[in-house]
Amino acid sequence: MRFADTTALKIAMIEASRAIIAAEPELTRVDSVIGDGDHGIGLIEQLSENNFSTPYDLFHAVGLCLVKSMGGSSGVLFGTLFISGLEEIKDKDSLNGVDMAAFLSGGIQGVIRRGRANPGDKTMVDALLPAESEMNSALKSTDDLGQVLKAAHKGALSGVESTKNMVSRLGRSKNFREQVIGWPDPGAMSVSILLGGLANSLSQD
Amino acid sequence: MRFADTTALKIAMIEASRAIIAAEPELTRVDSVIGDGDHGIGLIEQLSENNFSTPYDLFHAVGLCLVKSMGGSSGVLFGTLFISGLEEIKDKDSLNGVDMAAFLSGGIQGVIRRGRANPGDKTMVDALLPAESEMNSALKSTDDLGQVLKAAHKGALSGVESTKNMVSRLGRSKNFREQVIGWPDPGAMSVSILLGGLANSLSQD
Amino acid sequence: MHWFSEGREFYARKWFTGMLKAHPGRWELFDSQISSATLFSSHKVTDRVAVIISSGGSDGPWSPGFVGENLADAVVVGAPFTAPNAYAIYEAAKALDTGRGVILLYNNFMGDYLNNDMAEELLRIEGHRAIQIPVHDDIGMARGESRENRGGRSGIAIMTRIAASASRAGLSLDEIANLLKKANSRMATICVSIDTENNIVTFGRGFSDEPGFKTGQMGMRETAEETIRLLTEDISPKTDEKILLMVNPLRLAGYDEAYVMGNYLYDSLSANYNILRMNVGAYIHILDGYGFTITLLSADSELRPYLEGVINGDGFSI
Amino acid sequence: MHWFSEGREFYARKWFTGMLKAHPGRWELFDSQISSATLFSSHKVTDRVAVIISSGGSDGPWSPGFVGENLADAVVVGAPFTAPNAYAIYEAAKALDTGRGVILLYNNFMGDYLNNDMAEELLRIEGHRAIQIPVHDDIGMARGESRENRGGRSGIAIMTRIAASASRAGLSLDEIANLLKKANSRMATICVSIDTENNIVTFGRGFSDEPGFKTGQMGMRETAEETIRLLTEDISPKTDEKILLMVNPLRLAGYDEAYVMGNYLYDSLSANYNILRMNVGAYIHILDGYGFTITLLSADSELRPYLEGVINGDGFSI
Ligand SMILES: Nc1ncnc2c1ncn2[C@@H]1O[C@H](COP(=O)(O)OP(=O)(O)O)[C@@H](O)[C@H]1O
Ligand SMILES: Nc1ncnc2c1ncn2[C@@H]1O[C@H](COP(=O)(O)OP(=O)(O)O)[C@@H](O)[C@H]1O
Ligand SMILES: [Mg+2]
Ligand SMILES: [Mg+2]
Ligand SMILES: [Mg+2]
Ligand SMILES: [Mg+2]
Repeated sequence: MRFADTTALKIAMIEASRAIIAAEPELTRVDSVIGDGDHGIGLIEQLSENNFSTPYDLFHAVGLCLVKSMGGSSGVLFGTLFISGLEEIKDKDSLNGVDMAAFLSGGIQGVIRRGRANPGDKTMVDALLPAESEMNSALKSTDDLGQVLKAAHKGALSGVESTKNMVSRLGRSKNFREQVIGWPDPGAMSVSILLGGLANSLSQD
Repeated sequence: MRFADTTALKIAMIEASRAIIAAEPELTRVDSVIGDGDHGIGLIEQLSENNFSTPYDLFHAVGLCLVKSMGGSSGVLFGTLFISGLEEIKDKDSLNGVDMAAFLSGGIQGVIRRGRANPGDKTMVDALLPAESEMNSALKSTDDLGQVLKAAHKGALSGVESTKNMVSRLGRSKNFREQVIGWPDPGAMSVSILLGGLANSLSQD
Repeated sequence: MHWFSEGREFYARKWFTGMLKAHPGRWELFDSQISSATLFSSHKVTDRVAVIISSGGSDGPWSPGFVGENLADAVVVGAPFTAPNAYAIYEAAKALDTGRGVILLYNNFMGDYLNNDMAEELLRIEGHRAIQIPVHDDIGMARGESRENRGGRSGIAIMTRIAASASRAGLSLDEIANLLKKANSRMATICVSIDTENNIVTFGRGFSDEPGFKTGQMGMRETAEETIRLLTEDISPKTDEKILLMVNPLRLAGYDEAYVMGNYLYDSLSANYNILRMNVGAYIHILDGYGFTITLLSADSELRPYLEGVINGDGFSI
Repeated sequence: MHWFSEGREFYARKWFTGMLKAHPGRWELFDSQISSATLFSSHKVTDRVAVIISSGGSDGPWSPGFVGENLADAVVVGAPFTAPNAYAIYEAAKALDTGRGVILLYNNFMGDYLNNDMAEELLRIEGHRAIQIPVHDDIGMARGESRENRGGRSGIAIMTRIAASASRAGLSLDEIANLLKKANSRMATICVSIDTENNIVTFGRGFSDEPGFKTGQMGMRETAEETIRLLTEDISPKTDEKILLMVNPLRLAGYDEAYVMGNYLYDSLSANYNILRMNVGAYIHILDGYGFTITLLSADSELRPYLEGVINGDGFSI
């Protein structure tokens, strides 16, 4: 798909949500070891019950819904991811790869601003930054939405892999430094599942 | 000894106290199993620091000292044992076997009145009543203080033995009915040690 | 469990000395001996009945936290898990009696009974009027025997409140004693302990860890219903009575969990009875695993005036 | 640990509903969602700064017991051990702001910071002034890093009291924030956990059971001395300051033991410093074995007016 309208994006969001819900046992297992086991609960089932007129409205609703329903660290950070880049897609009826990259980059900067995490701190930032740079590389040769999201997903996956050897320096899990080595960061995993779900849905024709 | 003056009685009380203190580890062990492990602590060391003019004064002081210093059940019951029979020895300068028996019987009735224990309830009463009856039997043939106390001690010992097969029906240990079978009652043991100490000291010539 | 590097004998004295440092002017250390210590309220008893509570150490705010303004006038505490001695109770009562008499309130355990009984006798000999009230609310103990044989549990927190309010209302010693006897006969407590791994609930565990009389696998709602059933069966509330419900967490249960449980209990009780109030708090806080002790007092119009309003003590309100 | 047969999601709502039944008229349930619930004081905020506290569930009287007369104006609580969500905090603040602004007070954990930070942003967008104060008193955490990186512990009970008193004294939002920042910089807490079998004492155990930084076999007096040494080393009290000492038992330690320990701590502290007051109580009551969390706040003449007198909350006085 070169670009997607609000309906296609909503379908993609639902698919991504389902992927996260399906991964919940795995996420919970990872989070139980290094955190508190509440990651990934009750994400965005409400989406399907509403209609949205623009991508802006859709993602604004997704962001607020995450902030409203989750608690803990990841709800507010995922909310930030969807809300901080909204300015980039104002007034658009559909998004192509360039728009999506701008939207996600804005969100990633928002997460970093709020969370003050550095690369290597073993957080979702370690999936978000490689996703952003793969996305930017892809943009040099294409503006296809599906291609750009696939690149982002690829970057996120390698980021998740890299978190396995990291030592936590932020949040609750930093207090269990030794114990987290070998495990990926659950927030980074959620990012890769989210981007994978979007890429999957939006690269079909 | 046919009879004893205040000084001899005081020496006997101190000897009996020492016997109880020496038995403390054993008493504590028994009480820990079926009670709370605080039986026999800090009994009557203060005795040696005071002078008494009559047996009445001596035993009155012993009784109050027990009530004042011990807490729990045994302090007040031993106090009662020494206080309730005091009327019987008022105005006496020395005690023979008859006097001692009257004094102890008064005390035993006091313990039963306050504690409302029945024979067979696995309490000190099960040592006190056989002590009283052996004492009364002995009085038929002698008024020797030492002989009477030896009889009381003998009765108490058989009473202690009988408590081993009893089930507690009073106090904390009644709530551990099964667990107390096979163990003697610590209060009964204290009675027998006390009487043994007195008999020992007061049967020398 | 007790970490007393310097021995248990002076435990109550150290405890009370700490209390005085935390709340200067609130209490006075009246006396302390090897095996017990006595704390007075700094609010003096003037022309009313004095209320003295006593217990073995280590119970939670009850007992010494229940001494003070609008609460008891003195407490006598023994060494850990040991009744305080009769002489200390006697001396406290002698010092506080204004001529209107003294209530001796305690949980019905053998050592506490024996010592309060002797204190009452020593006082009588010297012309003081004292009436002892042994509280026997624990329906887990002495099952099948008469009510008077049961042990006391957390209901004594409510009894203390009633005694203190009645004394301040100017009631005579006999009137207060009758009021307390009535409350005693209309009150029941049960310990509900919970194995949270397996949702196994045990009803009736004793104060000294005696086994309960009923066990089952159940959730909170069912547990609440069974608790209310057992307690109301014991006191058979009359239609003109209103029930005070008290929820007291055991040490491993928290403030939050006590209220969550309280919520279920309240609903279950209000389905069939009139509720006067629900008190939730760690009033008696014996080390006792995970669970709650739950008390009902069925209060008629005579008792209710002495249960009005909230009294703040040290670490609780009741 | 938690015995919630009906799920953790609605936990805070059930908890608060129980609280409302126990104390009718004292609080109002403002809002409750899947992952959090909000309780308001029924004492309305009138022309003064509003104080909102927030936390993951299951802390003890702090947090919701600290809402009420002369205490915080609202609390937002998340699911057990999970920070409440930003939106709930934002909504509570919006409802309570009288135009004088809002203090958002919380213990410095990542989830609590992130959510309060976003709430502050959402409020700013709509023209409400809010200042967040993350409390970071736990000297056991983030050792060697800057003070601001540490977690919060029981000191937040004192901070809540200061904020509430300062608001009622009419101070502006900025004045209160500055006061709280000063208190934050003059406060230190340590967890002292004790293996009572072997008298082994561990200093600095974390809120989520992170290992301590120092261990040794010692008795109460020595433990008290070491505790005071570690805490005063952190805050270096100045000669014109007076120290508030707070002793908070962990769940397996009792009322009595907290005062016995308090007695030793008081003596050890008063040997070299001026003591303002000692508070002993189960303010924050996380399930945490046997031991205490002990807090010192070195208060200068600017802070002291907001620490005067005793405030009664639900299950504590401070
Ligand atoms: N400051 C931060 N910046 C970026 N990501 C963070 C930060 N703190 C936590 N995270 C992410 O949040 C995830 C934990 O989410 P969650 O389980 O909801 O939090 P909590 O530990 O508060 O319960 C971590 O795996 C990490 O990826
Ligand atoms: N009602 C009673 N009548 C007679 N003796 C009793 C009674 N209750 C307890 N005792 C005696 O007291 C002893 C326990 O004493 P102690 O350990 O001081 O009491 P407690 O169990 O209160 O700590 C028992 O072994 C028993 O002999
Ligand atoms: Mg987590
Ligand atoms: Mg979380
Ligand atoms: Mg005993
Ligand atoms: Mg005892």
